[in-house]
Amino acid sequence: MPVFDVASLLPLLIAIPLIGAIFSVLLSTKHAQVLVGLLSASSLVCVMAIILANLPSGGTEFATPIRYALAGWKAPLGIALSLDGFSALLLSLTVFLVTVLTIYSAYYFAASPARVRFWPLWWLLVAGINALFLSADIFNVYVTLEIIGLAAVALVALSGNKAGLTAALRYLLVGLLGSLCYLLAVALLYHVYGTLDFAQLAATAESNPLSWAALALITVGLVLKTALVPLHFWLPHAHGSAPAPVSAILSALVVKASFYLLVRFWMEILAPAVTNEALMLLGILGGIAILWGCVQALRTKRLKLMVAYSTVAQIGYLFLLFPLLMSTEGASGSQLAAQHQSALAAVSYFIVAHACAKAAMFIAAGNIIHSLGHDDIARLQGMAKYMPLSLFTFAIAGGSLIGLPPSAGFIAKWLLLNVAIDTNQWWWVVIILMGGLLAALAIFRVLDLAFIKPEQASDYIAPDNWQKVPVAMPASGLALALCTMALGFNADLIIDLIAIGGGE
Amino acid sequence: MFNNMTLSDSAQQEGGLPSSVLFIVGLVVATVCLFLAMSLVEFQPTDQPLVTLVASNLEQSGVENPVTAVLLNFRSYDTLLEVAVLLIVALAVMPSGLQDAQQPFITVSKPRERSLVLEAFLRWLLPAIVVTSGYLLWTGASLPGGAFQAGALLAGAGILLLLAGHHSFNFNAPTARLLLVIGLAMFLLVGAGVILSSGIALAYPVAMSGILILVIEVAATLTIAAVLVLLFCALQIEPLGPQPNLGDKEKHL
Amino acid sequence: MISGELFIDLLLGIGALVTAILCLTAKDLFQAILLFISMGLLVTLAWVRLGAWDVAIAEAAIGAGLTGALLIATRRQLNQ
Amino acid sequence: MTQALLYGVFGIALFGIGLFGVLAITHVVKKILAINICGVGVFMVFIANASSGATPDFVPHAMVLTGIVVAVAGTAMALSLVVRINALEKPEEDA
Repeated sequence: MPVFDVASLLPLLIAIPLIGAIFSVLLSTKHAQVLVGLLSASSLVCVMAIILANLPSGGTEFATPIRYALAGWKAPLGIALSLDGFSALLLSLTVFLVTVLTIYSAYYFAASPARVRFWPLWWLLVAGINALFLSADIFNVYVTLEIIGLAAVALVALSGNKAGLTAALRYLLVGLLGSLCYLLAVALLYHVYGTLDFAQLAATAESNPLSWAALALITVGLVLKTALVPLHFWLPHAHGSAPAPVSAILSALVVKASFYLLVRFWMEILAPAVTNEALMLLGILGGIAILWGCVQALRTKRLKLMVAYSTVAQIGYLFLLFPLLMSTEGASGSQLAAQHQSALAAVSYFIVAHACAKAAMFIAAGNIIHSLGHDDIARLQGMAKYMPLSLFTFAIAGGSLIGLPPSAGFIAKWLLLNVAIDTNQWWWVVIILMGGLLAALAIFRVLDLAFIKPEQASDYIAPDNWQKVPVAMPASGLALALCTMALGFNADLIIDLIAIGGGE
Repeated sequence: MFNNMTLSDSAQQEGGLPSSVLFIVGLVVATVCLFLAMSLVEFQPTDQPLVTLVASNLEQSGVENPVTAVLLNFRSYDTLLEVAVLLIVALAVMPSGLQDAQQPFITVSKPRERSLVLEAFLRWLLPAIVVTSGYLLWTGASLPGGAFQAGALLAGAGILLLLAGHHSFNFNAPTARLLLVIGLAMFLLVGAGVILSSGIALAYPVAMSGILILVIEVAATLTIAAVLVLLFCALQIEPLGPQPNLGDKEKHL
Repeated sequence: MISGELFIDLLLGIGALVTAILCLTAKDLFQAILLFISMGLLVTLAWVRLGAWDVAIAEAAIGAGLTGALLIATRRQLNQ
Repeated sequence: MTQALLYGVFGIALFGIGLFGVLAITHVVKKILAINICGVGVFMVFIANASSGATPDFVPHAMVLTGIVVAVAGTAMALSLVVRINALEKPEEDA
């Protein structure tokens, strides 16, 4: 019996960023906001570390999620927070990335008047993400989705130019529509099962028309927010025109938040309503997304847009989880559970690998824009001489996205391939390999230009108003890129964490 | 569908989708709705466990209105996050003038065109609105009403003040920023403070719950009113820059 | 008696649907906004019929009233 | 057909009208109106289902109250973006 209850720490993960937001509104001077940011980030790290250190490692506690009934009212009357392996992994990822990006933002927004509004919105967004990962109540999830959606839109709109505002408006309308689809599903589920709690729903859910309707509405709403092809149209411009730290958190965490919910609903809450055909459909869309995103990334002329299109492709890989959950005839329950476990482990690994690599890439792209004033790929010729660190970061993160060993991206793809072969779905192997090849073409197109010697370039133009960036900016990107390498050597950490709380 | 967005009425035909696509979209939406309606009609509603749960726990919630009990006690966490949503929107539409930070919250000026009738009307109406919104807030404990209704009414007073042309608000002032966060801050403070007595976040001690809910609601009302006035200001003034009918002489409150 | 009460509900519901359709098909933006506000008021009556007094007050004040005011303010900006 | 079912079906119809409007209309402000109509439809489903028993269920009422506030927040944000985009477009038209 531990001295204190881990569960009682869960509300802190939401309260700390909210307090950070309040203080960044009240204290609007530059140094105060940065100080508040660093304090909030470091306290989040401490709380998360204590939680991780006290997670159950075996026995009966291991198999059930940690729950905390807010306001002292047990579900279904009250709202519970819950933590299992999958959400613990995503929360740790959030805390880690937010800490690095907070340091980066302190430099990125140092001279920009936008910082006054950036910091409070940033902490509100973090509160929303943490609240979503902790929530165990389907209506509460709707509110957290709106917090994330509105804060993300406000952050995209910080750029203030017409392209950014238009992208923000489109993002907002799509987000609102997605939330409403989700909310209608909540209305149906509450009508049928009389509860809003994840665990109680999972225990009573059955396969009936209203459950199918609810699952379909939830899927459409969340797929819109996750930007799976063909509903990805809003993503590239929203992620491409936001300030760099915002793009990084949008690609690394915000789209993953709605994906996390999809996994919760399909694997756990509404699992009885799921059919093999529906799983296959999501997988096919994922496969199309991989190829389409890669081709678009190859065609685009702007660096940030290219990185954003690569996110579209990477989201496709995440959706390969669903066909790998399909039950085959004659498989026993324990076999199916093991198959689910390994598929989820592979995709979780993918989420972490992509989040670190993509955040690093957006940081690198942000540095390039910061010092050159543009991100036109054709005009990047020979720029490696001016900003070696940023382009080095870009190269390592790109290696992970392609799936080159020994990066985390390689392990993630390796795990995914294994599950695909185990379940006799070899066609995914072809798509995964093709996706890697196309990603390689896109990344090397940039690196090829950037690392060319200026003298060899035919139409080399020296950057006219080149600005040096503080060393902490490329360094934070490099740290994230190196993390993708380090994760490649420590795969067990993540796979073990996922198993906590009944596996799914 | 979302790539063609226009602002003018006339362009509606040009950027619109071809009618064949519209037909298919309409068909899909109609089928989905038909399926939803059919399955809703076919479903036999079972008992609603929460009806009895809310009724039996109402006494311990500290308020008599069951909706207020759900909003501010049973599911207070939702409401806490909802206040955070309002703060996000306030920040999103706030004019980004750092230089205004030293200016006062409310500036009184003489408009060029004075409307004596409106002024006399306002002099009577404003106190009445403030009193009514206080009353709405107070009755929220037992009758329909509460922080949001009261906040909306209070915001109405602010907007009337704005429309009369005498006053203008500066939301970058420290007072204004305090008003914008006080709802969330008070909610968090109470939610964390009750841990000392009950050990659980947001779990009010039964004897104190009525007063604690009222404290939260008063703070939330102030924030809601401030946010709503800010929303209105943002749509009215921001793109025009300085207000055109600003008087020559200004005095500060 | 029951059929008479259901008739009121039917009228309110159809009224809300018709105003919604008219709102979306209206040529003029101002007209559309006014139709939207009237739909909000009809829906407010529906909430009252369903016994949701708190929701009715909120819908009238915020859903129809405030949203309407914001929409009209926006339209003024767009026309300037 | 009971009162609750009637309003439930009307709610879904409103949701459908709004959904079609969002997809079909290009005018941004009308798109925003359509989203709001969608939202009202969802709220109607909530409230209708809440009144299917003998005594009304107050939990959906509270959820709808939260939903209304969130909806107005989203609408306000969208409208302010529209106004800002419009203000940026103006000088270009003059030139």
